[in-house]
Amino acid sequence: MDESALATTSLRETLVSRATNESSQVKQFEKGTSLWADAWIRLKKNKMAIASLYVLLALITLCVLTPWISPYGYEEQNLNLGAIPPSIAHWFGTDVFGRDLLTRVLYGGRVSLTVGFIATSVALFIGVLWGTISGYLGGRIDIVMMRIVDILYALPFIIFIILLMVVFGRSMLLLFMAIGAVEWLTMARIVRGQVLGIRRQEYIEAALSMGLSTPTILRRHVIPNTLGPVIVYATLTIPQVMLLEAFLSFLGLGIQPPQSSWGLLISYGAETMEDYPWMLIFPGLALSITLFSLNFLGDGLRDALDPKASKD
Amino acid sequence: MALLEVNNLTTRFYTRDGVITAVDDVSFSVDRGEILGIVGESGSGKSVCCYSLLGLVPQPPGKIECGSAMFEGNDLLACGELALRDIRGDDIAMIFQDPMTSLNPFLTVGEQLIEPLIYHRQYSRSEARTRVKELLDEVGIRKAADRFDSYPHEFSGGMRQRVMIAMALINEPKLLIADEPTTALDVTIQAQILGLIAELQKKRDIGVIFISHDLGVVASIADRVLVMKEGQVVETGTTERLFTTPKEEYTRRLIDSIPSGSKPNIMIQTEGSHSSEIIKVHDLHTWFKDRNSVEGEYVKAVNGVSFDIQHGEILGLVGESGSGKSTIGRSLLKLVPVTSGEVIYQGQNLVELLRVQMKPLRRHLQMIFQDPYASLNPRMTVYDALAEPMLYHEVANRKDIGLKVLQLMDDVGLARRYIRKYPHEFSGGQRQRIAIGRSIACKPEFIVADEPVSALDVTIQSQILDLLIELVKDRNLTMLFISHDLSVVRYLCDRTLVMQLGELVEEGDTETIFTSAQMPYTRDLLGAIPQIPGRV
Amino acid sequence: MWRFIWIRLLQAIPVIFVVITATFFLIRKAPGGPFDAEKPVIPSVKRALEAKYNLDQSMWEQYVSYIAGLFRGDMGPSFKYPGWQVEDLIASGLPITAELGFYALLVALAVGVIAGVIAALKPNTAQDYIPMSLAMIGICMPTFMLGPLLVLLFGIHLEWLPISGWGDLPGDKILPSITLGAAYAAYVARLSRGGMLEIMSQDYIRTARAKGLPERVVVIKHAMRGGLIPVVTFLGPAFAGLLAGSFVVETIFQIPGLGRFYVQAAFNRDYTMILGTTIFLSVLIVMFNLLSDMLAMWMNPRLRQQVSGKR
Amino acid sequence: MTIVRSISAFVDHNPIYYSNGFINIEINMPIKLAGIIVLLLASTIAACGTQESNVDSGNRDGILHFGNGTEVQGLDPHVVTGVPENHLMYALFEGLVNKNPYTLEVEPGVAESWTVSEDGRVYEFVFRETAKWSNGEPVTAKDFEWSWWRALQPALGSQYVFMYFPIKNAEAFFREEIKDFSQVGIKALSDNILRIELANPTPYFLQLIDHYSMFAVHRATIEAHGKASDSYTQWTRPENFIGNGMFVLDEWSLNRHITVSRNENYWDIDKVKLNGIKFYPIDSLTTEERMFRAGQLHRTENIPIERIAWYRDNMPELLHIAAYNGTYFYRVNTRREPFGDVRVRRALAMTINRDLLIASVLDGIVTPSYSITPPGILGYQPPTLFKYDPEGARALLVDAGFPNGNGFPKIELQFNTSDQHRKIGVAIQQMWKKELNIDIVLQNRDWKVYLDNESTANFDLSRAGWIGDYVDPNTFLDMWITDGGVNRTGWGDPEFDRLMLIEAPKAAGRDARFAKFNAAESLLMKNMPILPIYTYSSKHLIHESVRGMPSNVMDHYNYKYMSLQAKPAEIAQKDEMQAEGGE
Repeated sequence: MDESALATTSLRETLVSRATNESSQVKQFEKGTSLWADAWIRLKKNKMAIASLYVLLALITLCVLTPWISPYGYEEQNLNLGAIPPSIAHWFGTDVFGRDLLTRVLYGGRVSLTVGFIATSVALFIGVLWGTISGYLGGRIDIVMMRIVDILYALPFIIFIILLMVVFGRSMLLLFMAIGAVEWLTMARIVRGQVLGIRRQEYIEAALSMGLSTPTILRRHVIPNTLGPVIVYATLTIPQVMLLEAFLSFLGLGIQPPQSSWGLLISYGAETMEDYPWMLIFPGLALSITLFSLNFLGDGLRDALDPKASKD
Repeated sequence: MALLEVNNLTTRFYTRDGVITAVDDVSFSVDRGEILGIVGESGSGKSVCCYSLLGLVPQPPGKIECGSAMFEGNDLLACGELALRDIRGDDIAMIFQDPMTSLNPFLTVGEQLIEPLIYHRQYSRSEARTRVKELLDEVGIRKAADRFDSYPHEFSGGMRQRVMIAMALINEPKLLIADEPTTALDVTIQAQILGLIAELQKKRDIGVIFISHDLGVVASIADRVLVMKEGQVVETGTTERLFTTPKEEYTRRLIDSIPSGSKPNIMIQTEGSHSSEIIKVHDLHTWFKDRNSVEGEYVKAVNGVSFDIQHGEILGLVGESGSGKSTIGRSLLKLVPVTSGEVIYQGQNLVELLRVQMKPLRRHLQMIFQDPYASLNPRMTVYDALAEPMLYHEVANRKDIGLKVLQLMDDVGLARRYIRKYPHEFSGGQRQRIAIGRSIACKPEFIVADEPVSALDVTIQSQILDLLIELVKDRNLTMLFISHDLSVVRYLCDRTLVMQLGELVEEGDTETIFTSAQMPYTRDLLGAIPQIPGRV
Repeated sequence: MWRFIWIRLLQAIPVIFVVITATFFLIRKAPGGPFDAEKPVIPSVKRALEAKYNLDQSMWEQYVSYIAGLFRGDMGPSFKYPGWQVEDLIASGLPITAELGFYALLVALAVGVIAGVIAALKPNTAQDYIPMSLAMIGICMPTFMLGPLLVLLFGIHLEWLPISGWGDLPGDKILPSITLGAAYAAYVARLSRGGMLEIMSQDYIRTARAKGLPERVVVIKHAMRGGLIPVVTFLGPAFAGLLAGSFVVETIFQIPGLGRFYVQAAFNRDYTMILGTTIFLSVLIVMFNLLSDMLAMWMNPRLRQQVSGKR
Repeated sequence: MTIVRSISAFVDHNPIYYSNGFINIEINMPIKLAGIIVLLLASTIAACGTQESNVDSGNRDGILHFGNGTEVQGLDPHVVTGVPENHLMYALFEGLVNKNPYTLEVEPGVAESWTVSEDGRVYEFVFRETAKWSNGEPVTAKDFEWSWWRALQPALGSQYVFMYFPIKNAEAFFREEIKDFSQVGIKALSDNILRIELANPTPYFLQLIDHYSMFAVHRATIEAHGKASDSYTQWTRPENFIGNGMFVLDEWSLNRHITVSRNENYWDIDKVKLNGIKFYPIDSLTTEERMFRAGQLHRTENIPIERIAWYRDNMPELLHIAAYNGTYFYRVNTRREPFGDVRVRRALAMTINRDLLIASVLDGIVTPSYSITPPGILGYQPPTLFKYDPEGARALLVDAGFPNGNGFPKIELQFNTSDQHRKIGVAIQQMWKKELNIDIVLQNRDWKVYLDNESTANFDLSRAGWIGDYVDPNTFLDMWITDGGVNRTGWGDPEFDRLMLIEAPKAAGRDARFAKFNAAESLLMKNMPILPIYTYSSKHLIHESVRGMPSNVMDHYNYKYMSLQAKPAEIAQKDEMQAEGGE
């Protein structure tokens, strides 16, 4: 470790120090307030990420505004019409109940995006906390904490969900808990892996030599440095969570008709893909666009949060 | 005709932050049987210059704008990647700075050594094996046959560099480019490697380009020296001439900044009140579990060391890597678990204190690390790094913290405008200033400085050393200065301890040790310091 | 190495024990019993059934006798398919699911590593974006969507491949393996790209180039060994995940694997079968995590030595 | 529905500061490799392309490939329940009588002939000399006597034991109130005469004894593998199996297939044209339909509703939809408000636009139902006491105190998870919302939770369906007696009980009996503890080569009538010409 750290006169060093000398002259008093503010400044330079951000914002806005802008209600049926392909009146076509698919996709987006973001945040919160503590403290605590993760991995998930539902009834809160309960496990493993590396860094030793308490070290020095992989994983988790929501809805947890979500629309669409392909294509597109945007945004954020990454 | 003749070489990098001219219209030549030293600070373009010749500059962002490099009638810059590939590792070979990262950790050294033979000379594997063993013997690796199937991590730093040299020489190149080959090595090993390069060069009569930021090293090996600054050639001449009568101001400054001689004003030992010890170390043991050992054996990094540190002094601690000197520093501050012994500070034995009890003492006991880049959190700005200890130990409050940080930056010589910048945006010296600033932020009494200048360029090194002396004086600090570089220790320290294999071998006033060392080990260390022409 | 394996296996014992215990009591708390049906079972019949399967005993008695049975290698009869012992059912389903998972992993590795390496060679160019975007689509596309799509395309319209069964018709293993492997291919691609990018910036790659080695040798011999370690570490959890997640593919392609048994058992409240499959899956998860860790260590000479305990 | 718990230890590595791409990089090796793999795959695939489908090989070899829903639980006729088991039982066993698949009339089976006493209480079956077990032993009256004794053992746990209850003292014996089996009305008078005495005249008794729960099993085989009352022993494994049906068990591969082949000892084997049947347990409807289309199956158990339109337009000849002996309805929990009020129940029933629902969501394949009994079983016609009348329904709600749905509590409609139940629920939910302005919450539940809720009366409205066990209105009506096991609505009426339990069994003649049923059913539908929605249809895709597989209201098959014929000559010729043209 020490030896490789000595390698200062490498090519990279040359580039960076030269770039610093020259660019620092240019923007002398550039001011940020925190890692996040600086990250925002850097993110703004990443065209793909910003474009993705706009796409996401536009999508969210559309979904939020749907009740006021859509000429149709999401539950409004026209059984005589039935399932028809896209037309002027129904841009995305209709489902077997004659409901406007565009309206339903946008309404579904409200559910899916909410579930996606909140459940992922729950998973993120638990996973990062668990993984950080486990990885940083190490030793027996680490072994016990990771074995608990192993146990939770192995428990039969379906039974777990059914029990949750029976004990607590159906609610959105429960849905987030159930999804969070599953997804945090992987997150914890990833974070732990990262922390094992960070723990050996000299700046942690420096923080220790300053006498900082463990929570302070975790909060200020460890967690911020795990963010990169965590963000990337989180952006990959969101679509998984959206699909998991559909599965939970099949088990009776989650949302119920006439409400819908992208996951549900896609799984219904997949059943009838030959006969009503539009019922799969449009919700699938919505999910894919969201996923791609999240992915670019996630990569952008990861780089933006890493002050070292001057390139994309 | 010269072996290699470079004319008007210009290399630029097209980055997001603009175009950087790394190498600017550089011309030089190397003859067969000659060692050309290229010196310059980090970022002077000396490495890029050589990488450009062999097509090792990543493109993009790099671009070789113009110039020619004639090598045996071929223009290296114009002959194309395929032709270059035939030349690389065959006619022209390279040695890199850090043998640890430059050898593939996933392949045995033997496998890596035979590759040039197989790909350039079409040797069979067994022929290549035989040849490799001969060469390993030649570069001084004992039991070469046994080590053939070892992995790089099983070698020590010096041995790895010998392997690198063997790898470079295996195809009998005509030109060897050595890029800072000894920077990562201890002073004694450095002397051995320099000797080896010089010996092989004479034996085979090849041309060598020797790149280093260390003028002492260059002086001891090169026939001619090229001084570079910001991509341009400042001065060139024979080693003798350049060091004795430098023409350019820049060259002179470089030479002057080499630490030499003893400390300017040694702390005056007044007989009375001042000579109290601040820290007493008694019979300190710090052992680590040997992770490679099945039986749970211990690595005795520090094994029964006792010494005192006097108020206001700078105590030097020297030794080779692995001698346990860094562990002593960390043991004093309880950054590693101490096995047994006493560290008495303010009447308390630190070894026995709990974490909570240590906390109030921490602000008085600080540390400066070897690699400022690694010891600074990459996601914290200068402001964050400096404010954190002050806020945490309540030396400052939210209101005046901004001002205090700025004052601190003034104290360590950092321009105030850098306050919002991140560690990677600074040069090595600036980073070390940040780290020093952090360590003195809470006005400590005692600082352990663990090789704080070994990663720095020579000019920066002298600036930092001066800063340390000044701070120690102004702030009434006491310092344990750990270093493998004896000339730095002589320049800085009042007293010096010499360590070998976890134990103290010699202790005394710095000048006494340098002029009349008692122990052979100390004398070996002293003898390995590269000498600069014109100095005693 | 043996010591390392030994410690890991020892740690696995309490894990599996807790899993068994928790599952045993959890499933009995779930509403609905194994014999509930639309037509209510006549009470005397129900009593007879419960007596037959010891369900009339107290929970603890049942638990103790189950654990005792486990030590004898007896997992009890399945409740849903009472003519069969749980171990028989697992023995019939597990090899198939394992084979399916293995092929899916091969697909994931072949596609993922190639895509990831191609992408890493020229980052931030079309050569990077195209394979990685395809990988993203793999992540977007859930199995229940990809499976039918492949079936319709290759099975029904082109009539190239059989669309159901496992080992019944030549080529019937291709579509399920691709379907199951696709999502993992995407992960492998991202992992290998990341790993390769990191390795390609290492100094020793520069050394290899300075030796004048062909780029092919640089990439395959020097870079891939280290660059694919993250992929190898991922293999263990991935294989366990493939096994647990094979249910959808097994249903779509009519494959008699363990995934179907597992999910059917959960829905049928087939207590013994749920327990049996859970035990097997948790053992597999532990084993494959161990295997991939060992493989990753073996690939890294430094760790290999540390683990093997020599020197 | 992914339950993959993303065990994806996903670590994205550090961004790279500069590229190592070289300008002169040679063509990338991995791209070449990818090309090779694609080529290899393509050639493998092409090699697989020219296979003979199951249907083609089956037609040649006389093997019927039969989509059979889910995996069977077992193969013991006295223990199993369910439709997939049903299909296998009729292949492996034969009862005293058979049914003609075209008319559903009873035909002789093991019993060559039978006589019924004047009062309809005593049946005497004369056994066929040639009836044999698959090991060649004769099937005797004693076999039946022993088998029925076995079926009545409580320890065996037969779930269809109530089929025996019309027999004198059978129920008492089963409940262990009588220990002596000789008091039960089952008696083998000789090896070839079986005498059955009933408690009451039961006109549908001959229908009952065609049910597999009243088949005979081979005593020696069963006793070789356990006690008579042991269920699920090894005797049903292919290597042990002995039956008396048209086929014998060859192979039982769980979740894969069950194969049966001709039983050469079957008395009427000359009439059996199939050489064997392969039963496939297929959980997914869509998979089954695709397997059919790819020529892997001769016959499917079901059809996804969405595909029906396509078949109707393109291959109507393969589509076999027929009325089925079952009714789809919603149970109402009359113990919960506001359903204690019959006006509310009626209002809900009257606002379901069954015709529109069926035409849109169900693609017109079922018929609306306004009562519990499907119309036309043995000529019985159920009463129709209401019609689609939102106007009238609103008026009823006003009377009940919920004008325009005001104050109507938020009630829940539970259904077990299924696409079709969901669709129907969604449509009906919207109808009630639109016409009555009341809000219903739809809640799907896992099957076992759904059952648990139903049996503990923990529901407001619950989706239900009832398939008749035999061809008689009784099977739809006797469940609604007060506190009946499957009533579950909380509704009960002594008058209804009296009609069903006392008057109908004693009624002389079919017409008188049906009149009692009609009176009872009218009473039921006036009180409306259930909301009938439609009469089931059986839906199958059947390949053209299959003969003798007619649709009938019981969805009953008699394999003796079936045969496989390759395509008619002119079609085969046309195909060949097309194929040649396409080359």
